[in-house]
Order: sequence, then structure tokens, then C-alpha cells
Amino acid sequence: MSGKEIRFHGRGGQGAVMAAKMLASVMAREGKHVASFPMYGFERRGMPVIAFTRFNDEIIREKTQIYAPDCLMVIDPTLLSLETLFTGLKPGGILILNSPRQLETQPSQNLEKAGIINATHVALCEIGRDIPNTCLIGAMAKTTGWFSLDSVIKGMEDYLTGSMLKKNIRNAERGYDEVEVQRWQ
Amino acid sequence: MSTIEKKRPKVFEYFQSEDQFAGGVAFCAGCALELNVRFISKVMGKNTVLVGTPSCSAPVLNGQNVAAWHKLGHYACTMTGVASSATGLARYYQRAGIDANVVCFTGDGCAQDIGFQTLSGAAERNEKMIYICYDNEGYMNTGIQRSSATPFGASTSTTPVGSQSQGKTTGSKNMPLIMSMHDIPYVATATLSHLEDYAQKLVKAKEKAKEGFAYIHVFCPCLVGWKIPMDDSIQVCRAAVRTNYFPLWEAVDGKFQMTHKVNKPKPVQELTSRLGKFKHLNDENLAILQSKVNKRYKLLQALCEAPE
Amino acid sequence: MAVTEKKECCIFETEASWSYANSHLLCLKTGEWRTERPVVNREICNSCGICFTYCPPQCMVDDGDYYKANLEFCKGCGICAKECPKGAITMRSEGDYANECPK
Amino acid sequence: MSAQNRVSNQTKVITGNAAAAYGAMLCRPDVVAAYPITPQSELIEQLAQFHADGILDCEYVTVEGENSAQNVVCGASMAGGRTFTATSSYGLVYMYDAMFNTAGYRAPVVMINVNREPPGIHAVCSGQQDMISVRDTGWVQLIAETCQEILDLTIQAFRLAEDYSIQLPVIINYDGYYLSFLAESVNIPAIEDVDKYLSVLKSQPKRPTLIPGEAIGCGSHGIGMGYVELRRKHMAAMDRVMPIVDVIDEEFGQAFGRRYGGQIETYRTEDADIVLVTSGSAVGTARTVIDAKREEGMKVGLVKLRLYRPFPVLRLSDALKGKKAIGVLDRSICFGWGCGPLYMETKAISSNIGHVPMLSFIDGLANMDITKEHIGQMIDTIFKASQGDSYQEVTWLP
Repeated sequence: MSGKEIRFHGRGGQGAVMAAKMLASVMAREGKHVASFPMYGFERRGMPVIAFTRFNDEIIREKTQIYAPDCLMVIDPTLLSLETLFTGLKPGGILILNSPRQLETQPSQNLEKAGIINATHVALCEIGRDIPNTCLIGAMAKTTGWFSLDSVIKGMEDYLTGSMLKKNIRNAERGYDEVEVQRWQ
Repeated sequence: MSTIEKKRPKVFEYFQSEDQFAGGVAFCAGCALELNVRFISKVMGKNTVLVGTPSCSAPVLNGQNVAAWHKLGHYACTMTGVASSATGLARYYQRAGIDANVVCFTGDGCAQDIGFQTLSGAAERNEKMIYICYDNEGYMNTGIQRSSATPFGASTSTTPVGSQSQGKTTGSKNMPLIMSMHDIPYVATATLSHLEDYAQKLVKAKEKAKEGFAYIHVFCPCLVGWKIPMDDSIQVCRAAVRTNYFPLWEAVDGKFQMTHKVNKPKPVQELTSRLGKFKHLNDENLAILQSKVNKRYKLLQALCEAPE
Repeated sequence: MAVTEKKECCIFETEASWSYANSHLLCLKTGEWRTERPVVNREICNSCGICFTYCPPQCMVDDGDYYKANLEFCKGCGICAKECPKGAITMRSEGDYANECPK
Repeated sequence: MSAQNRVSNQTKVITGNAAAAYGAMLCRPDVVAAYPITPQSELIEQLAQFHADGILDCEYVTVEGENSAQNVVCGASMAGGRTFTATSSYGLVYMYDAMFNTAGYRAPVVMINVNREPPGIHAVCSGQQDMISVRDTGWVQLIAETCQEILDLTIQAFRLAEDYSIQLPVIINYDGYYLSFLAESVNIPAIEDVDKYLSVLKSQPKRPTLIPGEAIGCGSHGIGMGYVELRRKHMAAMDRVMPIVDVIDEEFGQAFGRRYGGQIETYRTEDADIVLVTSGSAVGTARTVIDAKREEGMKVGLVKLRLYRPFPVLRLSDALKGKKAIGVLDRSICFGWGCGPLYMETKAISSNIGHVPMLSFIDGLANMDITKEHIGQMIDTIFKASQGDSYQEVTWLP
């Protein structure tokens, strides 16, 4: 496996930026070079937010936005209606989606599989608040197979401590265990 | 620099050091500001660092190349940066354990107008320093333009008297009261006719500046700008106090009190008649000015009588 | 190009504008500004020191039991005369002293 | 373990803003003053957290505006302290008058400027116009490319600013968004190693400071030749910055194993026929494009401008001498010359490098992405110009 590029879609306050950063920490634990950054103007609750994460065995030089992602993480199911959501997705692309239900149709020709989990529900159970991002990273580990659950837990230690860390570990574990993968040819 | 042994007026008791200024410095003959800076240097002592800005005092406070007119520590800065520069100095001295009185010394234009934000900010942060504003009611150094301290009706070069104008149309900012609303340990007004009162306030400010921000607002006439004879500036200060135009008060930890009660205040005309800048004032405008003085005094009285 | 040639510095020893009053104290002979001088009438003066207190250049000096103006710095503003509670000081035209040898 | 080393002496995934905060913390500033502004806020929040956690032992002044921030650090610096501040765009121009003051006082303040478009056409977006606008305030200006370089350059900036032969304030610029919020693996050195790196400053003579009770005045009027003398001294100090930036970078390399090339870094220029000159985050992207073009057989190189003020005239001339065509990519514009400002300055050294086609590219304004495709287009255009094709001097991308 060489480099991968992931684009995160969320709304302000849902932790899309944090998820992107956390994924970078996770992949750094896996010994990869990493780069992650968000793109937004004002920090506003509810406003659609995009963030990017790259990882690679080689050093990452480019500082551009990601136009042809290998994977999309969609933190808010309502963003599925976004016309540009799948723009640039590479053939064989992967979607990690927070949603209570499976997709009825293949939303993009290039989408090969989708890891779907009701991460909001899991987060409300485990954390008591709608912070689905760590659950989705757990789901990503399972769906993509790019990194281990162990690295996810270690990567979270850069950002969380104490009871919040414990709750989020549980959140990620459930994401890993409970994600349902849909496939298309 | 002179010393004197005999028959010392009481104010001498407050002097910490001799005059730190050279014998001859470039202030106008009879300038109250000259008395002001020399007086501060004596009461505040040698450990004082004055922070000043372009103004009437700058040619004397600032050095010229490697030479200087006085032996106090001095930091010159922009008009926008007096209280903030002083913050930097004071904070480093505190950190390094260096004992110093950091004293900002600016005119009203800097304190109330262009440097107001930074002054307000430093006061809100309760920086351990003293800010002395010498209020000559306008921009005297640049040629007598109006500032937010210029009183109602005063003629200045930017509020001139003409067929359509009778001088400044708005009153002045009540600066010392504004500063007192910053919840700082010490605020006082002072003037040069009441030097013992002023000295006591400087000493208190020095003491209270160990806890936080101390502000003294000094009524300081300008002979040229106010159009008064050169021997009259002390008389003008006295008249300002007697008419309640400039009452002497202090607020220690938010507790207001008059430091010099005027029993039968004179009409404000007793002051305005001495000043060329009010020469054009008609009865109607004089009455407006008087009512502004009364209103301001009543507010101050109420603050002094406020229960703790 | 772009390298400033070295020139002897002549005024400052420092890189920035620092002044050192102990070694370089400036002083103006402000006495030369004066058109009138204060003269103390010792018959009336009670040496209360008020003239000294209010003198802007602080140049009233001790003269035995009395005060007198240091004419090197006295600008002749007349505040001492005006503030004297006894009226012991009068301002006299410098013209009256034109024949005096300057110090 | 020291409080600082609980969070340093390790490699961590952190943002450019955090890297700057770590860099500043490791240099043990005495006084920090700052006012928040997007995209810098995270930096000063991180410093505030360090302060709250006892990791940063300093006077932290939470001022009411950037103008005050600049005056606070200037005052504290003249009193004798090591000082740090950070701002961006609107904040930078709001401290314009105070920046002249700091530079004129030769106060060795270190300041981060997170590049963002200035007021006028309001844009909470990346762009280098802010740093261009303070070009002639007399500050040294450096530009970083990566998060690691931000941290390393912050440490180097204190070494440079406080050097007795320099005594100048230093700005470190890095692109808002593209670097400020970029999270990368960053090696955070041990504070003892930073202490050691900076210890050379302690062996130097002490610069003058404003000590109470000593009859010293700071900022006296420069009269006549006094003024002229100080101006010449300021300029001479700027000249000394150029070689010392190379020395400091080499010392840093010896201490920490990371070298950045000093005033400029050349990338595959040695045998190159054509060269692209640029700065900041665009350099990283340009490297990947240069590599791809090299694969195709095109002899193209890259110059990364690290020192913006003083302008690295000699090093840049050496790097560009003998090339067949030169392109300069700017993330800002230069009124009056109708081109990019770095281009204008590069053009000013054409007498040193010979008259060859020079092309100005303007890209990346207001967060517009400087993509690989854009840089590819630029290089192709430079190549064609080098082959004698007619070319347009100034090109706006996209």
C-alpha cells in the first residue's frame, strides 16, 4: 500500500477537522508520513466543513487540497445530498458514512464499498453527545484495512485524556465492530 | 538643580529626590507643564521610568541623540503606544525583580483620544503602573487643535470662532471618571495650584501602583493655547478649583472622596474670564458651560456620597 | 551590491538611539529669554518659600535668610511675583540692568 | 523531567500554529503579548494553555489589540526581556506604526505572521500580501514551508534577532490555512537542546537596556547626522543578516540534524536550464511537480526563498546565473509594477544574472489552491520562453 488521500465532510461542531487530524496521528503511529488540514472560512456551528488527510510511505511535499480522494468520510448523513460530495473520487473508492440506514443505490460509479454505521447513535450511547468522529475512524479501520484499531486508540491519546479518552476508545471500538460494509462491483 | 534649607513649605516633605531636570529646559516661560514634570521627578524619585510620547513634553523628556535634559529613565514611544509600551516595561521589571515606578506621562490628546484604547486596556488588565495625564484641553504642541478634552465653547484652531461658529459645540469627556469606572485601585484629579494635594496623590499612586493601575488627571493650563498671561497659570488652576470646573477628588479602590472641598463655589465666569479661548463666550453659551460644570459636579458628589 | 560600506560612527556608540544624561546632560541658558526679572523686597519677604514652590523652572534659590531667582535660568515669567502672598516680589525690566556685567 | 519536556522531546502530529507555539515556548520568552485573529488564534491559545499548565513561564499579556501587542513586546524587549508575539493580516497592519518603532529601537522581538489577505476586499483567506505591506518597516522577514520548519525557524529567529551584531526584530511568515492548520509530524526538540543552541547569545556582549535609576533614555530624537548614522547602522545590520542566516541554519543543522539552506534553498537547480522561484507552502507542491518534470526529461529547478527581508541578492544571483529562463510565483501582487512583488525584486537583480526571459505568475490569492496543474503550466510556459517562444510577462492563475 502506498499513499492514500481522504476527504472529510462534516458540519461545524461535529469534529470533521478533529477526525482528519486524528487520522493523521493514527497513521503516524503506523509509521507513515502524514498531512492533514481543513478548509473553512469562519468557524461556525452547522456550516459544511471540508478537511483533508494524506498519508504515505514517502515524504509528503504537496500542500494542495485533495481533488482525487481514495476515501470519503461523511460525518453527517444530510450531506449526502451535496452535489459535489463524490467529485473526484478515485475508481475503487471507499465511503465511510454516518447513517442509520444502508444506501439504496450506488451513489457514484467509482464507489466500490461503503462502511456505514449509525455513529451518532453510538456516540450518544457511549459519550452522551453527538460526537461521531472517533466511531467513524474505528469504522474506517475495519472497512479499509489500512490501519489497526490499536493505532486508532494510540492516535487518540494525542488529543484526549481521562474519561473522554475512555469513552472515545469505546466509541471507536464499536465503530470497528459494528460497521456494516456495502459493496458494489 | 537647587536645594534649599530654610523655611521649607510643607510640600517639601514629599520630595524623594532633587529635581532631575537640567536647570534650563525648553518649556515656555511660565508653563505649568514645566512645574508639573519637575514636581513629579522630585516626588516620584530616581527609580522612575517616564514613558512619553510626541507632545509638548517630548522635546524635554526625549533626549537629542546621546544627550538628554533629565536624569530619569525615559522611554519614548508613539502616541498610540504609551500604556502598552509601559505595560511591556513594567511586566519585564516585575519578572526580573527590578524595582521601578513606571510612569506614563502624556497629554489629554494621547490619553483621551489616540491612546485611549491602549490606556483603557492597560487599566482593565490592572497593570502595575501610574498614568499621569496633563490635561491642557487640546493639542497644544501641534498648534492648539481641539481634542476630546477641549471644553464646550472653547476656541481652538480646529474649532475657531466664525460667523457660523462659537467654538467647540460639544463638551469634554469626563476622563478621570471614565478611568474610575475601570475598577482600578486609584484614580485622582490634581492641579498645580494645590501642590500638597498633588504630592499626596502622587505618593498614594506610587503605593497603589504596587497593586495595580493608578491614574492621575492633572489640570495643566497652556499659556499659548488658552491665551493667558505668562504669570497667570497658577491663578488659572486655582480658579478652576474654586469654580468647581475642576474639582479635586480621588477614588481609592472605588471609594470616592473630595480632597479639597469648595464651600462657596464661584461662577465659572471667574475662570473663563481669565482665558482668551473663552473671550467670545456669550451669556447663553456661558450658561450652557455652567450647567455642564454643575451637572458634572453633582454626579461626582453623588459618587462621593454613595454608600459603600 | 547591497552591502553598505562601513563608515566611522561619530555620534552614537549604540546601534539605536539611546541617551545618557549622566555624561551628556543638556541645558539651556534660559535666563537669556527674560525681559523682566523678579526682585525680592527683603523688608516685606517672610521667606515662606511659596515663590520657590510655584516657580516652573524651580530656580528660586536660597540666599541666606531669603530667596532669590537664579538668573541663569529664570525665564522671567512672573509667577513668583503673582503668587507671593506678601507682594514682596516685583518684576523689573531687564533694561534697568543693562549696564550690569553679564556673568 | 522538566515541565517543558513533558510535552517536548518527541515527535507529534501538530499544526503549523502549534509548531510555532512549541518553538516559542522552547525559547523561554520573558514576555508574550498577543491578540487573537484567524488564522493565528490557535497559536496564542496554545501558548496560553502552556502558560496555564506551567509549561511556559512568562508574563503573558492578553492585550486589547495588535497595536498594543507590538508596543508591549517592544517595551519589554527594551527593558531587557526576550519577547514574542504573533499576528496576521489585519492585525499586522494595525501594528504598522509600532513595527517601525520596534525596528528603529533595534528591539530583538520575534513575531509570527500567519499570512492572510489584508483588508480592502475582505477575505478570511491565505495570501502573502500582508507581509509585503510591511516590507520597509526594517524588520527581518523569513518564510517557512512546512510545520517542522515553522518550529525550527522560530528557534532560529531568536538566535538571529538577539545576535549582538544584528539586534533586529524578526518576522516568521507562514501561509494561513495551508500551513497554519496543516497537521504534520513534527519533531519537538528537548528544551535543554534549545537552551544549548541559544547559549551562544549569553557569551555575547549585552545589548543596552532601559534600567531604572540609571539616567538612560530609550528612543531619543535622532538629530541631523545622528539620525543618518542610525539609519546607516540599521541598514548595515540588515546586510549582516544575510550571511548570518546561513551560519545560523548550519549551526542548527549541526545541533538538530535539520538544514534548510539558509537564505534560500536550491532544489535541482545545478544543471537546470529553467528555474521557478517561490516561497512558503507552494514550494512543497512545486517540488513534486519539478520531480515529475525531471522524470519527463525537462531540466527544471526550484529556488525556495526563505529570507524575504533583507532580500538575498547574492545567493539568489548565484542560483539564477546562467539559466535560460526564470519564473517567479507570487501569492500577492505589486501595484505600480503590475506583477508579483517577489518577481519585481528578482527582476531587480537581472543585471547580476544576465537578461533572460523572466515571467511573473500570480496564484493562490484568497486561499485559491496553487495546484500541481497550475505549477505544471507555469513550468511549461517558462520552458517555452527559454526556447525562444514569445511569452506574456505576467500571468494570473487560475
